[in-house]
Amino acid sequence: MTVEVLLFASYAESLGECSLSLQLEPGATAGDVVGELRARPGGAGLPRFPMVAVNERYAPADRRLEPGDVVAVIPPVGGG
Amino acid sequence: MTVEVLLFASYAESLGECSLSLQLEPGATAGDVVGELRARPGGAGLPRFPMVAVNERYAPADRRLEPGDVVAVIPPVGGG
Amino acid sequence: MARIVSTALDPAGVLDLVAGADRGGTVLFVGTVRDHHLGRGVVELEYSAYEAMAELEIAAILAEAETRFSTVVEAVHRSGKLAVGEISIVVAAAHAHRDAAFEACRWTLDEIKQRVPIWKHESYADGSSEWVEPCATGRDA
Amino acid sequence: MARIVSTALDPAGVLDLVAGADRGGTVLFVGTVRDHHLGRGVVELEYSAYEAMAELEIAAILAEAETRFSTVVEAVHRSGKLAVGEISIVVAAAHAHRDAAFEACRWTLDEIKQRVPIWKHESYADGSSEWVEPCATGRDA
Repeated sequence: MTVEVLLFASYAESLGECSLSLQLEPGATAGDVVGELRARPGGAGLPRFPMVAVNERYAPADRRLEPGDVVAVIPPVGGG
Repeated sequence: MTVEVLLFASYAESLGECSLSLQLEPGATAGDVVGELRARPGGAGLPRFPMVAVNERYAPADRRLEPGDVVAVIPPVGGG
Repeated sequence: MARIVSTALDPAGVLDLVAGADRGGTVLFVGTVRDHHLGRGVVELEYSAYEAMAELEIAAILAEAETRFSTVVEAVHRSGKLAVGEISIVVAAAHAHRDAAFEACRWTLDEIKQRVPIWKHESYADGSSEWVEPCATGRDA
Repeated sequence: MARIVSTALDPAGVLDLVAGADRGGTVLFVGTVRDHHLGRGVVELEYSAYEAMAELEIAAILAEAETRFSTVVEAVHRSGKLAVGEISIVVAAAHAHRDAAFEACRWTLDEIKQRVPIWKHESYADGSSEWVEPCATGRDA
């Protein structure tokens, strides 16, 4: 299945992209997306368990994904 | 000696005056002013030890007065 | 600057007074006339102040707040007649960090309520009116 | 109403949003861009947001604050480039009593800082720049 991945701030800078599509096995989790990203060039700096959002809401790393889900990997936020 | 007395809010209403002059013995205190006021018509409602200010600053009841001092008797305040 | 004023208060103007490039957090308290008090409908309110002393007390409280919290603090209080919804008091505190700004604003507000010689006369929907004396602060109470 | 906005924030406008005749105390927090951060001179700052999610998170925080404190609460956050002194965030909480207004404003501000996906990129006087990530919130940190 295909999921959309969004990257922000320092994570987008490290990986050199703001968004990308990933092909995953059925049953893959949000954590698997992070694993894929960490294996890419520039991805080693990502924490193993960063904050993740699925379809615009925070989700745990074991959240099972559906085709078309939007997975955002969220660096430490700094609003205010 | 003569001192000026200021009354406010419910105390002014009780005593029917906002300001008055009092003749006091030399050595009289802020507390003596309160005693004089309590002896007047309408003065019985004043507490025995209300908040008092002398020359625009809070002062204790035993504060000795000088001629010309301005003594204000301060009801519970309610700003804000 | 007069801090007891008989004209409408402007919160944005008070914010400007405490602004500064080294102060990233400003906490503002705005008090407005409520339409009820202890279950009674309020239609009008009049603040009466011992003005000369009230100015001195507010200035002393602001100076103490600035020392205590290392903040810049400002406050103004309305006098005279106010309708429901009108602003009675504005307190602003600015600091590099939000904790100190919150604490300084709160402390200043509480001190003003406790120490500044201002009295509130409320007129109620049932036609009655009275001086609001929150609790007896006379020392024999 | 959009709460992540790219134009100048207006504190007085946010105050108006929470005003009400039964709410006598309003606490407003105004955050502005400071000229320094951890000892370095800041010349410019850029807020970048995951906007769709940030809107949802702020709305959820405001709803929770209203339930928790029985207050009316509003918040807006700036996005894009800001100069020193410009307003980055405004939070307002109104309640009949000042205690609840202070608590609700403070709680809402803290939640926004912790949960809303907004990132700050600072440019310094020495020509360098970086993403400000206050502390590692990754779960293996």
